[in-house]
Formats: sequence, C-alpha cells, structure tokens
Amino acid sequence: MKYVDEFRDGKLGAKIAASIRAEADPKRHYSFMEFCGGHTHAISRYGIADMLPDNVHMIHGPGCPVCVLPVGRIDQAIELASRENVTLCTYGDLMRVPASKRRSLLQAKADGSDIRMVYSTLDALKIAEQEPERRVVFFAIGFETTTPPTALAIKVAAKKKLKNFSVFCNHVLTPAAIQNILESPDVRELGTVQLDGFVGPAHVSTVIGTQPYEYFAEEFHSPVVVAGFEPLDMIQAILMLVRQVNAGTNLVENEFSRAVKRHGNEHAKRDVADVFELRKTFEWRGLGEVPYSALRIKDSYSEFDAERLFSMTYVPTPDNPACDCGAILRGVKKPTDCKLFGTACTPDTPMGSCMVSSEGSCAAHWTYGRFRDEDKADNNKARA
Amino acid sequence: MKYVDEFRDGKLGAKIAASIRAEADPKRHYSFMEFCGGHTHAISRYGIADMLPDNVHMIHGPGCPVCVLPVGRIDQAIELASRENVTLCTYGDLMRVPASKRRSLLQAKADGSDIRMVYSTLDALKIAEQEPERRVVFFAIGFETTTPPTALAIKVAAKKKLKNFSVFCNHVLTPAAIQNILESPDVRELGTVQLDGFVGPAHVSTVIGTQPYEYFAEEFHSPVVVAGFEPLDMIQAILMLVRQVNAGTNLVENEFSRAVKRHGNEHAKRDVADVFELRKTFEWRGLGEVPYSALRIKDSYSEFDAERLFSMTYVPTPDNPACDCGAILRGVKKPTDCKLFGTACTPDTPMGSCMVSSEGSCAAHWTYGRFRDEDKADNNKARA
Amino acid sequence: MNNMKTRKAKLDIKSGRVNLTHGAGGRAMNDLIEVIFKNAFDNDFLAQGNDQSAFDVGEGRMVMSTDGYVITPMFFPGGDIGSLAVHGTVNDVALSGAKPLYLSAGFIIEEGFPLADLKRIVDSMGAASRAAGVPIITGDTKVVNKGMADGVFITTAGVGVVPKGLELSGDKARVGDKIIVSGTLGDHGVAVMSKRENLSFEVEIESDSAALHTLIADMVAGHGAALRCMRDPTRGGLAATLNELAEQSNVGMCIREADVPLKPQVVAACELLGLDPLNVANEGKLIAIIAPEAADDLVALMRAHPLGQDAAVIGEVVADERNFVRMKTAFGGERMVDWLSGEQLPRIC
Amino acid sequence: MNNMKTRKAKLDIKSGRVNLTHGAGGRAMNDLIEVIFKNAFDNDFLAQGNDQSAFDVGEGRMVMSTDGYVITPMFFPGGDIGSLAVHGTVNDVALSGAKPLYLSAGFIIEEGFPLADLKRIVDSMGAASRAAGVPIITGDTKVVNKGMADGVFITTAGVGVVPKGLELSGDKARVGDKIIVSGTLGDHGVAVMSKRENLSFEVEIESDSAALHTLIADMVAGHGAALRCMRDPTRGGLAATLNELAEQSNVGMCIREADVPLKPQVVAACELLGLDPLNVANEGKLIAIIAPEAADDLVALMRAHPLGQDAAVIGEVVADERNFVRMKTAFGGERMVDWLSGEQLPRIC
Amino acid sequence: MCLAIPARVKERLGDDMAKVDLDGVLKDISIALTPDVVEGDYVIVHVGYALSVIDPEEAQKTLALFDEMQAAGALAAVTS
Amino acid sequence: MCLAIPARVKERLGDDMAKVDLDGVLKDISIALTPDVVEGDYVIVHVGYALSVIDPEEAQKTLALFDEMQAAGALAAVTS
Ligand code: SF4
Ligand code: SF4
Ligand SMILES: [Mg+2]
Ligand SMILES: [Mg+2]
Ligand SMILES: [Mg+2]
Ligand SMILES: [Mg+2]
Ligand SMILES: [Mg+2]
Ligand SMILES: [Mg+2]
Ligand SMILES: [Mg+2]
Ligand SMILES: [Mg+2]
Ligand SMILES: [Mg+2]
Ligand SMILES: [Mg+2]
Repeated sequence: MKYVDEFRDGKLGAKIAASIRAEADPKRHYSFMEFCGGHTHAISRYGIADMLPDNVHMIHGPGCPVCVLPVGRIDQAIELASRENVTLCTYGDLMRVPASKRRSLLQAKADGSDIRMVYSTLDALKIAEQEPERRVVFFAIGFETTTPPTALAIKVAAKKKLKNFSVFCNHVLTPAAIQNILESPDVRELGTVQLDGFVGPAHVSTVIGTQPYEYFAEEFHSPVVVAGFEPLDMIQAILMLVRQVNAGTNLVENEFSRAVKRHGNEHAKRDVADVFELRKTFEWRGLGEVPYSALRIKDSYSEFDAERLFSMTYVPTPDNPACDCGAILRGVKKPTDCKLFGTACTPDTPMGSCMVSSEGSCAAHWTYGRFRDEDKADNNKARA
Repeated sequence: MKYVDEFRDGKLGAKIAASIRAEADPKRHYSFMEFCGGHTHAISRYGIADMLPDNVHMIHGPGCPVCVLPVGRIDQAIELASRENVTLCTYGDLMRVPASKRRSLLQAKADGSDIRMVYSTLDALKIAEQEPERRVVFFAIGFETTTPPTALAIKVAAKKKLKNFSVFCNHVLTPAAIQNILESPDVRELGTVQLDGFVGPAHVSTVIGTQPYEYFAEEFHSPVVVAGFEPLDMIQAILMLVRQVNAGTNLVENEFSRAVKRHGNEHAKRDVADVFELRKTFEWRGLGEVPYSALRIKDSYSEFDAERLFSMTYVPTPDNPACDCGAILRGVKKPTDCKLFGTACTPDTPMGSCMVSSEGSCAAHWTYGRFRDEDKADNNKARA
Repeated sequence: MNNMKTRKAKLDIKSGRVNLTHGAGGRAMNDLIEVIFKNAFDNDFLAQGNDQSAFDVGEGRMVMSTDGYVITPMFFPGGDIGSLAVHGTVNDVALSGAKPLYLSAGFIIEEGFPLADLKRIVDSMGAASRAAGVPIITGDTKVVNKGMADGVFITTAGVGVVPKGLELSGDKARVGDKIIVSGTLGDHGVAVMSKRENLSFEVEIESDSAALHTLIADMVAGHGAALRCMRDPTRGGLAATLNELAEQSNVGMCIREADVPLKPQVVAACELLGLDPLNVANEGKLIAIIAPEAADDLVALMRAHPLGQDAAVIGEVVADERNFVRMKTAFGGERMVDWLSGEQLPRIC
Repeated sequence: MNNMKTRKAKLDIKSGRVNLTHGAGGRAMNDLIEVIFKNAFDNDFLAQGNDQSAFDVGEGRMVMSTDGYVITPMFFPGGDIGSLAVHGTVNDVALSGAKPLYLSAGFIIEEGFPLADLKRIVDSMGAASRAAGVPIITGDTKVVNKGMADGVFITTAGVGVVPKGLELSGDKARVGDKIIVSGTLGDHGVAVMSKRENLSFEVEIESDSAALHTLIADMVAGHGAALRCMRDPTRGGLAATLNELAEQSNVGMCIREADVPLKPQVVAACELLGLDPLNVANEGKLIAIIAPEAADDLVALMRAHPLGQDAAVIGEVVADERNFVRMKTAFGGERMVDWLSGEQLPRIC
Repeated sequence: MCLAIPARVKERLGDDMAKVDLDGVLKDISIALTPDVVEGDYVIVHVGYALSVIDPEEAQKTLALFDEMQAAGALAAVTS
Repeated sequence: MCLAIPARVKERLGDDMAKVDLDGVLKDISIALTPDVVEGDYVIVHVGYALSVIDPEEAQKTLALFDEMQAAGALAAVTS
C-alpha cells in the first residue's frame, strides 16, 4: 500500500525512537496528549508505548466520537428506532455502546427495531431510495471528518427530494474540545494534569487545516503537531513535540503536509457551512456542556433534521457513577485507575463508552496493552 | 363422540347394506348423485362403495367449493395478495389449487405474498384487529354453510368499524347447481347421464332446510334425501333412495332430522339476507355460467367488498384443455376417464381442481379408491 | 484487576436476549457456551473444549443419523424442541437396532431470542440426553439476524453401534410379515397443533416424545432374528412410513382401522380439524415389521415396556407390485392409505 | 394410468421454488430428496432410504463433530454454503488427527427458496464430499415458512477414526512449543465480505475453503508424535483460536506479526474496513502446536502439500498464567492479541 | 358439503361465543347463528360457528329407523 | 480522528463517484469533496468519501525528514 507501508517501517521507527530517547531531557517529564482516538488506537496497535523512554508519556484525549457521545443521545437513538417504520442507520462502532437501562442499539435491534450498520452516508441514502416506505434516519456522529459526508448526504437528499431521509446530528468540533481541556481547572489552575503539547489529528485537518490550532498554541503556550496515523507519523510527531518543548517553542507544526493544508479542504468546509450551524452548547461525555462545540442542521434543511421531524427531546442521563470515563477523557485518570476496568468492565461487558470503541482509551488499553499492567503487578508481587 | 360414533357402527352398516342388496332390483341400475364433496369424501374414506351391490352407482356431484371455483377467481386472489400491505386469509383447501401460469396461492406465498390459512372468519377478523397496518382480505368460498359465517364477519367488522377488513366473496348456492345439472342436456335430453335421485347435504340444509329441494323433486321427478355425513347416514340415504325409486316416489326426505328442519336456520338465513344479494350469474368450473347461482355483497356493505375496494376485475381463464373436471363435475365422466388421472395429475401435481381438495372426485378416488382400478387392470391383465 | 480467565461471564439469563455477538466467535460466544450449553450437557467430552470429541469403539457395525428440529411452538405439552431433538435422533439411530452412543447438536439461534427460553430448551435437552444415557459430546452455535430464523433451530446427529449380525432395513419386509405399532398414534401432532395460535383448541393430551431405545433393545434382544425393520412414524405419520416401507421392500400392506390404537381425544381433534390421524406425526412410537410367527410374542414383550403398553398388530405385508397400502375400514369397507398430499392443511370445506 | 412408483417427480428446477409441501413428509418431499439430494450425494448408504445409515468400523478411537452453516451470501468467490458445509466439518473431524469417514447433513430451507439455487448448493456439496472421499450417508430436510429462515441453513456432522496412539487435544500445548499456521490468513472472510451488499468492494481473492484432511494425514504420518494439537481458525480468526488454546492449555503465546502470512489484498481490505486480519475467518487453514524440535521439519513437510505451501512458524508457547496471547508488532512494539469483542463490525471512526 | 361435527356446548362465554367439547377437545366457537343454545346442547360446528342444534329425540328416532332397517336388512339377508 | 486510508483513484465514474484501488481492493467512493482529482491521484478515503488529495512531493519531503531524524537518531544512539 503506497503511502502506508513506507510509514510503517519498523527500522526507521526504531531510529526515531532512539532520537527521542537521546533528545528527551532525563531530568524532566514530557506529557503529550494525542487528542484523537485514532492515534490512541495506533499507539496501542503498533505497541509504540514500548518504544518511548519512561519520561515521555502519552495522555489519551477525548477525540473518540463514540466515547464523548452522552448516554442520553444513545437513548434518543434507541427510542427513535423503536418508532413505526423507522430504519436507523449507524456506523458500526455505535452498536454496542451502553445506554440507559442496560440497553444498546444492538439490544434494540435484537428486540426488533430496524437498525442497520452502514459504512457510509451513501449507503443510508441508498436505503432511503430503495425502501420508500421506511423512514430512514442516519445517526450521525463524529468530528470534522465525518461531517462533510453528512452535509453532502443532506444536500443530495434535498436535491433528490427524498422525503424519507433525515439525520440525527451529533457532529462535534475538535478545536472546541481542545480549548475546553486547556481551559479546565485541572490543566490551567490546579495543574493536576501536565500537558506539554498536543498531537493533532491529521484527518480532521485534511478538512479544517492547521490554522484553527494557531490560536491555542499561542494563547495556551502549547505546541501542536498535526500528525498522520501511521506509526512513523506518530512517533515522528512525538519527536517534534519533544524538540519544541526542549526549544521552548509553541508552534503549530504539520507533520502530515502530504495531505493537510493550512486552510484544509475549502470544498468540504463550504458544504458543512451550507448545511450546519453551531449549537450554542452541547453535552460531551466527560467534559460536560461545552459551548459552541457541536453542529446542528440549519433551518433551511430542517426537513432533514430528525430532531425536529420526530420532535425528539434530549434527556440528560447521568453516567454510571463508578465509571471514570469522564476523568479519563480529560486526561485526569488512566484506565487502570478505574475500579471497574477489567473486572466489571471489559469490551464484552462495557460499563462506559471508553470501553466500547476500539479507539476508546479503556478498550485500547484492555485489548492491546493490559499485559503491561499485569507484568507490573507480577513484578510487584515478585518484589514483595 | 356422541352423535358420531353411533353413526359409524359397522355392524349396523353391514345390515343396511344387506337391505340395499336385498331390495335393489337386480334387473335395473340405480344411479344416485351425492351432490356434496363431503359425501364423496365419506364414501371414499369409509369404503362404502365396496358395500353396495354392482347395480347401485354413486355419481360424484359438483358440491366441492374448491372444485367449482374457476381458475380466474384464484388468479384474482393471487393478484390481490401481491398488492401492497394486503394479507389474504383463506381456508386451507385453497392453498394448492392450480391457477394460471403454473401458480397457486402456496406458490404466491413462497414468492413472498402474505397469505395465511385460517380456520374461521373469526381468525381473519382477529388478524385485521391485531394488525391495523395490514389490509386483510378474507377469500370467501363455499356453499350455504360457510356463507353465514362470512355474513357475520362482515356485520361484526361494520359494527367495530374495522376499516382494514374486506371479503372477496365467492359464495355459491346448492339448489342453483342441482337445478343446472338437472336441466343440462346430458341429463334432460341426451340422457347420457342417468340420475335416479340425489343425496342432499345435511349441513347445507341445517341452514337452508329441506324445503328448497321440494321444487326439483316435483319438477324433475327426482327423489332427494337430505343426509348426514356419517357412514350410516350415507348408506341409509342410499337405501331410502332405492326404496323411493322402487316405489316410484319423488319425495324430499330428511335423513338428518336430528339437526335439519324444513326451513333451516332462520337466524342464519336472515344474516345472509342482510349482507348478500344474488349475482345475476356466476361462472362455475365445469358448469359454466349459472344464473342466480352465487352471492355478492350488498351495496350497504360495499366498503367490505374487496372486489369493489380493490377494483378487481374478473378475467375468465380457460381450463387446462386436457382436464376433464368439467365433465366429471356434471357426472358425465369418472376420474379414471381422464387421460391425466394418475399420470400427469395427482394430488401432488394437480392439473385440475378436482384433484386438489380431498373432497374433489379425482382426489378422493386417487387417495382412497384407486386400488380398485388397479385391481381391475390386474384382473384384466390376468384374464388376457 | 483480576484475571480475565476467572472473570465471570455476565449473561442476564432472566431478561437478556441473544444478540449477534453471541455467535461471533469471541468471548461472548464462549460465555454463552460455558454458561448455557456446557452446564446443561455436562460431560467430559464437551468439557475438553475441542472442536470434536473422541470416543472408543469396538469393532463392528455402526449407524449414523441426523434430523433438524424447527417446531412451532417450541414448548408444547409433553416436551419442547430440546427434548425432541434428543428423542428424535436417538430414535432414528436406535430403530436400526443400534444402541445409541453419542449425539452432536447444532444450534441456529435468531438474534433477540430470550436467553431464558434458550436455557430452558438446552436444559431440557441435557435432561433428555442424560435420561437416555446418550451424551451430547460436540456442538455448534450460530446466531443469525433478527427475522432470519424462527427462534431456535436444532440439528442433532447421532451415532450408535449395531449388535453383531443384526441387519434391519426398510427393504426387508416380506409377504406375510406382520405390521406392529408400539402405541397410540397422533399424540404428538395433536398436542403441538393444540398450541398453534391459528388453530387454538384445548386438549389434555401430551406429545408422546420419548427415546425408544430401551424398548428397541428389548425387542432386539427378544426377537432380533425375526425383525425385518423398524421405523418411527414422524412427519407424515403412519401413512408415510408404511408407504415408504412398502416401496422400499416392493410389497403392499394391508392394515385394519379397528386395530390402530388411537386416543379418543386424538380422534376428536382430527375430526375437528379435518385431519386423518394416520397422517399425524408421532415422536415416541415405532412401526415394526416382523416375521409372522414372532409377532404375538413381540407384542407381548413390547407391552411389558412402559413405552409399548398399547402395542398392537395392525396388519400384514401383502404382495402388491404397486406397493399400495390399504386399510379395512372399521365401517366395513376398504380404502387406500396414501402419502399425505401437500402440507397437512386442516380441511375446512 | 401408470404405477405411482414409476411416476416421474415434477420438480421445476429451472424456475420453481421450495414450498411447504417439500418439507411435509409426503410425496413432494420424497421427490425433492430423490431428485436433488440423492442424485447429488449419490452413494449406496443414502440410496437404501433408511432413516439412518450403517457402516463397519474397526476397533479404535473415533471422533465426532458438527457445525452449522448460515453464511450470507450463500455463493461467494471460491465456494458456497454447500462446499463449506463439507469442508468445515471434514476439517473439524480431521484436526483431531482422525481420518474423516462419513458425514450427515441437515437442511433447513426457507419457503420460496429457488430450487435452482438449492440444486447448485447440493451439487456443490456432493462434489466436495466426493472430492474429499467422505460420503454424506444420511440427511434430513425441513422447510420453514417464508421469513422464518434465510434461504438455506445446513448443519453437517462428521465422524472419523483416529490413528492408534494419537491423542491431540487443545490442552496439550507446552511452554516452548512452536505455533505453526498452514497458510495465509483472512482469505475466506475477506472474500465473503467483499460480496456483502452493505460493504461492497471488489477484490480478486477467493475463499480458502478446503478440506484439510490430506494435509493433516501427511502431518500426522510425519510428526504425529510431536504434534500437540491442531485447530482451524474459523470464526474469530487466529486471535480466537490462539486464545482458546492458551486457555485450554493454561499457557501464554507469543507470535511475531512479521511472520504471519497475509495476502496484500487481505491486508488492504482490512485497512479499508478497519478490521484486524487476525480476527477474520478462515476455512482452509489450520494452526498446529508442535514440540519445538519438529517444527521446521513439519513446516517443510506442509509446504510440500498444496494446501500448506505458505506454512510458517509464527510464534511460541510461553509461560503465562493469565494465558495472554501477545504479538511483537512488525513496527517494533508489542501488543496483545485478544478475542474479538462483540461482532466484527467494521470500524468507521 | 363441508366438514362439520357435533359437539357439546360446555359453557357459554358471552359475546356470542361458547366453549364446546368434543370428546375432551375444547374449542371456542361462535354461537351467533344459534343464539338460543344452552349448556349441554349439542351443536353442529362448522368453520368455528355452530350452524344448528341437535334434537336428541330426532337423533333417537333416526337410530331407531336404522334398527328398523337392520330388521329389514336382517330379514333381507335371510330371504336373499 | 477516525479510520482513513490513502488509495489510488483508478477511474472517475461520473456523478461525483470514483473507483479507488488499495493494493488490489477496489471500492466506489464519492469524490464530491475533492472534485478535481484525476486518475492516478492518491486520496485519503474516509467513510466512503475522499477527504483530500495526497501531494506526492510533500510525502517525499516527509520521508526525507524521517531520514534526517534517522541520521539524528543514529547520532543520538551513538552518543547516548
Ligand atoms: S473501565 Fe469501563 S467503567 Fe471504567 S472508565 Fe473505562 S469505560 Fe468507564
Ligand atoms: S384427473 Fe386431474 S386433470 Fe383429470 S379431470 Fe381430474 S383434476 Fe382434471
Ligand atoms: Mg434422520
Ligand atoms: Mg427422524
Ligand atoms: Mg463450530
Ligand atoms: Mg422471526
Ligand atoms: Mg425416523
Ligand atoms: Mg464443530
Ligand atoms: Mg468448525
Ligand atoms: Mg429426518
Ligand atoms: Mg428471509
Ligand atoms: Mg474448528
């Protein structure tokens, strides 16, 4: 795979890792947050943690759209799917997310709701066209990457005058979330979370560019490297951050210049602007209400807005109090800090959303990384 | 089973059979038509033919509602069942009746139409109530016994204001059919069919009484015995007919006086009269167009008339030209006279309607009686 | 954090439902198998956890049989799809004269099926298998999308070992042989039909679903040399079975209606529905064809077994190249007993 | 009027569809069995027409296995549900080291299923069984109402005989043993997924569906004494199989990503869908655990067989009470290889 | 024509329905066409409806008629 | 965030669709967000849409940067 295999070269990776070890100042700690769940997944899948020196830490950020979706929104989707003639289309990752009352979309499907996994909004449109007697609702989630496809689907539906297609919009914005984290007491006042820099997700920046990060970098004195998802991209970004910290700079660097421009994809941004507008506020799981952090469908496309079409109302639902997802998403805790991790909560019996998506911190750690904890436990035992 | 077992007493039967053998004049032939398929079935199932002397013949009449329904009506039902949201309810016997283009309701069901077997019009009503989104059509066939239940179902639907229930009415009348046979050239002019008397179906007479037969008995000089369906009833009716022929009388006798009155069931007749009116003419398979021989739904219940509701049009369809059902229903031929009998046409691969219902002459003979033909064939072979 | 291995599976058996993860080959499926299947079937073969089970056999002749079970409703008076799936296949193995040894079981489950019902079925299956002494030693589970199956389908296969020298087969009926039935006919079909929503009637009759192998073992021990063949009159009833055997052996059969054992409720239910009891399914009865001289002794022996109490000679094998099955009616006539045509649809008019 | 016995069954195979009469135990069912099944499977056992089939065995150890096949779509590049139902069960029998002898087959067919498709499936099954030399000796057919199944489900069971002294089992992996895979992984899953309507992509890859028993026979003949166990990584893929074996043997496993044979198209398809090839199903591959000293010889021997050309040692059994399966990533890190959680739903975001 | 069978009215259920008993087989049927039946009556049941009520005396008479026939038959058998 | 992968545009299909090739795996995707792609371009594919076009020169530069790192790393490895 061109543009993939070159960026998975383990020998190059080992050497970049050696540079990190060489350049990281042994007298200090480096804490970087990879905002995006995709990066979390890549770190785990390629075992990148093993290659970093002890004083370079990666903190898993809230950039997993499944993890940040509050339970109440899943409840709404389940309720919607139970209505007559409704076909709910969703990306696969959402199927198993635990909702209220021990339910999930998968369970709702088993109970008889017509819920279908789609790969693309194009599939949802096709279903709407092929089954005119069904009211097809696309359960839209995701950051800036999935938003343009949703915008286009709505525009196509409008052009084709599809009367049976609508969107339950839950699109959220990366910069707003990062700003929220940087402004949080943990980071800003209490200093309980040390954050020396961010790895920004390249795919989001293919759409929005690197420019939106320039404000934070300056305002919060935080370097940002926009990086790709291959392991070399990731480890290279870490090296770039180490160097910025060492140099005391707060720049926005673009590691993924091969597909990211400063201003992103103008076509995509225009489509999004045509169809969506900012919500005043939106609840994020873990972060709470975040102002101007999500999108809603504009009035001019209101006939495709499932929230209006089906008079859906949002009832906030408290998270499972034992679940530490919130703190984990803000970088305050690690998965292993949660009492439920690996006991009550596993990917097969997820108690919180971070355990569902393979991009969730808890799931990634459980699936790919928990042998390290066990090793430590064994070591402790051996020492004791 | 009280009122059943007493009437299946083989010893009594043997003695009545002995009376028939004793009283039948060996110098003449007695040909009686049992009008009703139920009697045909009983004769076959109990092996009554074996108990009659050679000069007493039973001719199987057209009294099987499945057999007389023309192919075009089944085609209509299949077409109707293919329409959106239609659920067609039908008595089981109709499922396998061959329609045009090698189709049948069973095949239409296999192809995806929603066709359900019901035991009673009550079941069809229940389906309509329980599944308001379906347009439930009851495919009504039968003589005077099944007509009152259909009438009542329509009245109940009207009372309950069921908007999704209707009836595709194919109810036909026994006296009209008997009259048609008696007036046919075969019987009246050509004399190719000898008819010395009729066994009238008791169940029809529980509703209409014996009185409607009085006209024929007189007009056509034909004795009629209204008889039950147990073997003793049947064989007793034959004895009664033999005696009338011997005595030269043309009376309407009531063998089933235990449940048949001269004027039948007034309640039932009133319900039928409330809902139905005579059709000017109706096509019978085998008999062709027979005037005033069937019922249609009155204007006052037109909203329950599937023919009007769905703008159904009847297209007469020619029978399979090789099938002798028509002649068999008129008593002109026997099943074994048909070239297809037992070769191309069996109950598993019926070519004509008489091979479908177990009350059809061909099916009854195939299922219960064909060993006799074979024996004769063997005897012939042995003789040759 | 405890060891994954010791983590307790979380199956909400009371109100949970089967979902697609239970068939996906992952941990959830493993949980389902551990909690529901292995517990219920409880034997060392399954416990080993291999994809096949091994057992020792002596030199000789073995038989193998399989049947799928798709019955609606799944629970009926006298049994359920689980016990039926054991009895049916144990019987098909045993009817060759074999001692049934082991069963396999394949489950196809519809997404959304209640775990409580699944457990009830599987437990019943385990109980039937233990009662019969024929363990379920290997199995398989698949889960299909909602609407792609009807609750649960079970396919069992069985193997058994045939006593030396015994060779029963449907082609061995000879003219003059006697036809024996082990008890009343139609009980299973009527019990099941009584619970069908669209036919609903009430009757105090239970399915005869039973494993016949102990009765068969007695029959083989007592009269193995005289026995020609045995078969269970399941789908299609006595009529289908006799016609099959007549064709296989190229003979005719002649039975007497008056001698066919029938419960009055079965007769009544069949009258009501327009069915012939000879076409109705049985799940704990057998038909045996035997040399005439041994017939009465065999019936006596069968009657001594709880599953053969109503055993009776109902007719004889006759010469008939057309392989017709005929019946002297109780009323005094004669008729054929033919295959069921089409599905057994209640006759209305 | 001719004899019923000689009447030709009238199955309109070209455009006909299965209906409920084909499962009702009457003549129509008999026709279906004669025309479609007996012709395709064509062996003396079935031809006898009994409800079970008999065969002779020598004294020894036998195995039995079963699997249900519910695959969508039913026809896929490199096979179909029919050939798969033969290969899968032949493999499960053979992986114990046994020589597969006989199969049973149970069909559950949805009303309305095209007879032409049924014939194609059954013919393919017959061909696969003949090619494998493992006849289908007994079977069963059920027809369920439209909407109560998804076309055709097939459950096969198989029996085989184990060479004397051979006792392979999943609990026999020992620390230091080598883990061998017989070829490239994920081919079956990717080939099937490429034909799923909702995932549609094009790829020139065929299912690896194959009967592995001849490869296995070579392996057993050559290195039976050193072999610990074999298993086929079907549902859940390599990851599930290694985790199963690790738990059964109470060991850990450590494999090397770089040594796992994968076709580039499989890697690409998995990237596109967000799947891990280690979770993807195979139907013609096996995992063998073997004493270290024999591993290289075994791989050489396997590579001489057409079904083992890409055989490779991919890792070792290690001591680990937690029974973790770990993998050295090609990039240089390490990670766990866990059971698949939930269904393998393509990861989108 | 058509399948019909005599069954005993075991219980009137209201709403024109009754439970009938045929040798231990119970079924709910409509008695809308025979509104005057009382428990213990035998009715002719057809497609879920009672079509008419059996008159026990007439039934007895019919059986007596068979007896007469039987006598005649017996006679016939003797004389033929 | 989110799964995305570079694939080669094999053929423009009209109607804003294109067939892309990823090592022999072909898939039809929307190019409505990258309307100017030409056959042979590599695009970043995400949920069935091309999000952006890969600039081969920039990709080369990045790999060159890694080489530089590698040099630095090698140096570091020697000196550490
Ligand atoms: S382990 Fe489970 S309960 Fe704990 S924080 Fe993670 S998702 Fe929440
Ligand atoms: S045998 Fe068949 S074709 Fe011939 S008359 Fe009877 S129904 Fe018609
Ligand atoms: Mg069987
Ligand atoms: Mg069986
Ligand atoms: Mg299996
Ligand atoms: Mg269902
Ligand atoms: Mg059997
Ligand atoms: Mg198996
Ligand atoms: Mg298997
Ligand atoms: Mg069977
Ligand atoms: Mg279907
Ligand atoms: Mg296996």
